[in-house]
Amino acid sequence: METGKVMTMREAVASFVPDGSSVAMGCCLEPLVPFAAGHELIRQRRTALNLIGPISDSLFDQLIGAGCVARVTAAWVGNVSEGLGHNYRRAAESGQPNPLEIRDHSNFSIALALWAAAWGAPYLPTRTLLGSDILLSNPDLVAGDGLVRVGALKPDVTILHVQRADAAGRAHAWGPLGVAEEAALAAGRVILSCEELVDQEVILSDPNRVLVAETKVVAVVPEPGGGHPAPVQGYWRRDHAFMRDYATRSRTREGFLEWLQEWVLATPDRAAYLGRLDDTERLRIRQHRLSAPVDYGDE
Amino acid sequence: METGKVMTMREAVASFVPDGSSVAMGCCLEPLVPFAAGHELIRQRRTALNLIGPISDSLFDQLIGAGCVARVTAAWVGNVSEGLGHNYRRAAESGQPNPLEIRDHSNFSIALALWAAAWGAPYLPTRTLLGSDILLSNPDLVAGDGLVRVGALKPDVTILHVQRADAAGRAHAWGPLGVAEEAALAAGRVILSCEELVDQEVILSDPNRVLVAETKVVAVVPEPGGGHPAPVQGYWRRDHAFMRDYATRSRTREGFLEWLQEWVLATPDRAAYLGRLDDTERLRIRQHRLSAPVDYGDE
Amino acid sequence: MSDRYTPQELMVAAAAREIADGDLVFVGMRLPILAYAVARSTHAPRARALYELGLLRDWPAEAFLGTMGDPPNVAGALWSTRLSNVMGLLAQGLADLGFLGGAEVDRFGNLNTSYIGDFRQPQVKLPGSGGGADIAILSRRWVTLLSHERRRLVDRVSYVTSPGYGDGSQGWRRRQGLPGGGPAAIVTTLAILRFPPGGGEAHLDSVHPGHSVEEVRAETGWDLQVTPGAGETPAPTREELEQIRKFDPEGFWTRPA
Amino acid sequence: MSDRYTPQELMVAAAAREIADGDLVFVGMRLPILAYAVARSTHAPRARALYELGLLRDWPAEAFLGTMGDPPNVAGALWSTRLSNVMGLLAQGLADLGFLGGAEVDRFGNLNTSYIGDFRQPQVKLPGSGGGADIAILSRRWVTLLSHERRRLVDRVSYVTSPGYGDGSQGWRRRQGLPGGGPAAIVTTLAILRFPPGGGEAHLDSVHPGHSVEEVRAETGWDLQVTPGAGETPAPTREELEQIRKFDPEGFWTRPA
Repeated sequence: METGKVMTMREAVASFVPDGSSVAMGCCLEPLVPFAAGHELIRQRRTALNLIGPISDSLFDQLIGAGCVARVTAAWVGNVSEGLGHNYRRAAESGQPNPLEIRDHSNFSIALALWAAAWGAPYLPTRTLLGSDILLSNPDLVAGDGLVRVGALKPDVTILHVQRADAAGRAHAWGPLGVAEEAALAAGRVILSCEELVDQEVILSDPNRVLVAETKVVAVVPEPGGGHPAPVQGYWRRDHAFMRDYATRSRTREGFLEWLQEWVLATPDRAAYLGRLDDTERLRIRQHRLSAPVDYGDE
Repeated sequence: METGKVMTMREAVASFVPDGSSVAMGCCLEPLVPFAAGHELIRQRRTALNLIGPISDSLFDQLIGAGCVARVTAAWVGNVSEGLGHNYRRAAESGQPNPLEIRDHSNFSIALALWAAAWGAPYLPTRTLLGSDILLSNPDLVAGDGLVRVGALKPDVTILHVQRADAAGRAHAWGPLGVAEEAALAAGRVILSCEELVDQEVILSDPNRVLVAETKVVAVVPEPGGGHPAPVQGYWRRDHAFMRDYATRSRTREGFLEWLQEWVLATPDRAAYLGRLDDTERLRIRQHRLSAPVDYGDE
Repeated sequence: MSDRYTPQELMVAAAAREIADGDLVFVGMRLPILAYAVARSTHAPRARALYELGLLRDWPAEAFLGTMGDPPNVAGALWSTRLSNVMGLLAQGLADLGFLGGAEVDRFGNLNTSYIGDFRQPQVKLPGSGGGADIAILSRRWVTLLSHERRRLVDRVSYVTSPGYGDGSQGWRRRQGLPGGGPAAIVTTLAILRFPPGGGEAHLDSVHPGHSVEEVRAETGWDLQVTPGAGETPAPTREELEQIRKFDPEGFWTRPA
Repeated sequence: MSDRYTPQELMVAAAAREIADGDLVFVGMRLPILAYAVARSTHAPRARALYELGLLRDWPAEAFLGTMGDPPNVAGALWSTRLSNVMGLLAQGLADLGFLGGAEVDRFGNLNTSYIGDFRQPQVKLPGSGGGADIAILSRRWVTLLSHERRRLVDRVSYVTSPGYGDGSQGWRRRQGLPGGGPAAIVTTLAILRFPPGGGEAHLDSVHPGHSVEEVRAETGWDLQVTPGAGETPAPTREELEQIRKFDPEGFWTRPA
């Protein structure tokens, strides 16, 4: 069995996400947000990242506040249950801590941009965004002939948190998939973090559920709870209180920096982070709703 | 439980596939070809159909020979294990039994044409087909600026054979999916035939496996063996000998008409067809390879 | 159960009445999810809900949802898929109704959820479109919900994230190539504003109980015209309130802002 | 096991040698599937196979396959997905090698699998491209397998389904915008023809055992040039033949035509 792809988040980020990378995250919108990966990017002081994603809940806001980001290419940046992203505001309104370039998208147009790259096309045409000022604030969108040409977005790296994967980089993810599939197909490389590292027999029992060709995957990080405070179907509820606390504390730059110190910089890894949460058990999903099997029988 | 969509193949074809329809079939390429539906189209003497599909194994050849078809929009028409489609040849070379308009595609371009329709786009751009004479023989393909614009293909009806479905029109299909998903999403309406009609609990236990929004589906036809002689993962092997017999007998127009009388016109429905096969048991898949469950638990 | 209701509960009830039975509804977050839940539980039992992240549902989840991706919204879904598949149905013109919110709406129904001030040097950076622009451009009709404040109902928004009727001229959407029909109504904490068939400028259609035309006009950033025969918005029924409180028992979404 | 082999078995062995270890191979049907099976079982254990209908595999299925969609080719797949996902990898330039067959190939490597004669009034209608045009245009390199007959190796094909080097002029593919590198070789029942780096006209590179340069030239529809130092194609090794016969025990694909 191949195991060369299995590594820690520290190793994965150090090996595959250099400064200046374009990084797609938050691809499933609210669930399965790879917060553990984002925090490791912060700890390793990545700079000049181009973040790509439809809606990342509060993850992009954190990376922006931590000074890792030069450009955001996204449909929405904030805090889904709480509203505004305060670091996003500070960066856009007053360049704090860095000036931020914003390339606005809608959810549909960013999906099309990723599909364009996944299919080796320079752009995909659509009627969405006609009449919207988003056409003014993103040079990747070109209107003409009653259509908008959405330029291809090819992330250097797509980082996904999934429910389970095997050592060869085959992922099973379920629940709403957002733009995860096209973001993985479009990327130069894919980093997976997973709730469970499972035997390949589990994954290969259901090849239709494999999210992307393993040939794209360079790292598999076993990282239970790596999506907290985002929900993970079958594993974790969303931690609304944690999101609210983040929203409150990040209203000021000082408050954010304290939050960052506490939850990211002074916390060496995800296990330590989970240990800081006073009660993870209240978040754990305990009642199973198992899918009916399908039969891949061939003889 | 809704049951209004459950009907016989005779009812489904009579209700939803008028003469002149554009009909996508054979969307999974070699597996899950809806032969039972195709035979019912022949029995109901449909005319002037526009068949859409990448590779339909020998189904399109049969419909062409039966005189149902005015146009074929496809990447490949023949008999996958045997080679040429003799009815296709006769129609294209000498207009027998009808003149046939051919709109050539490649497998990739027909997929893009269906995705264009599924996304409400007039076309999708690609570099495939550059340098190919396919650009000369299909007006739906327009080259310029180093790209090919593949015009949207919106089938009036997409007909899929799947492993299982429920009465509300939710389908579970597995194995390679070809262009089935985009053909279903693009279509005005979808007709499903299925090996098994199952309780909605089975289907809804795994909503990620549902192929297309039920709102597209107008008919669910319980039709075990409806794919024969094509393979159905978990249910049926491919009947190579039957394909060979068809290839041999269809070499002449007379031979084809005898074959058609025997297997389609004088055979009232799929149950009678299966009864004519001297040994269906040799084709049945008996060893199970069940997928590992996933957990949709939410509390 | 108390018959007293918050402005948000009235908005949910009014929004629910915009949903016809059998509609395919593009559901956003917050109040629209509650509106769908109320409609589905009352007069629209055959409605279906699309969620942009990749879900189709019939019955709304009964558990509290902080986001549309919370596990109870996935369990029991009719289809769990990719965002592009759901948006594709919208782009095909198959979504009967969408709901949108926003920081600012203008007299022609244009919504701003992106930038207050010049987008090159914004006074306030808002989260952005999400799926809002897609719904505004592609759905057959849509309804805006927002708090009725003079700073929110403005003459012209500083940035059009989600286009309504543009500059308000006849046929603007058609000329720009927007496939969907445009906004039908603006449901606020004080009133319901509606657009004439074919689009144009929002008019006051009904005032919520306890409020006046003058109050509404004073809180509106343009010279709001009143539809002849405009009356009072019906209060939420007891059944509607029951359903709202079933789906939002702690008033997380419907407590006054 | 007999050491005697059919021309098709030699073709499979020669095709297998075109696969490097670690290659992502776009596998068609018939002989290429066998070539991949042989390569994977011998010198290329880390190769991966893409099948256009939506499959990725490592080990080839051992059961007889009539089509790439037969159940044994799906069971044990590493990924079972949509055609467009697999084609997308090809379009990204990630397929190292593809295999194609055809009714006709010409001196510049163009393949015809569509129409013999004028396509508006064809003498013979062939099945069409399938994924052939996609592989020819988009893969990094590709190899043609076909029976060596004068009517099949023609000066110019009547219809270019799958473009090789077009009119043979320097830079034709680049000027037309074709992303992939083009054909590397033509493996026939008599010989192996190769194209110079950068493309152009196929030259005779090696003749199969038991055949002569003159015979090959006589069965070729253009004035076939011989590469300096052209020799004899190595016969299939015993190991190669063992693998071929393991995957095609009844000679369904490798019996002489």
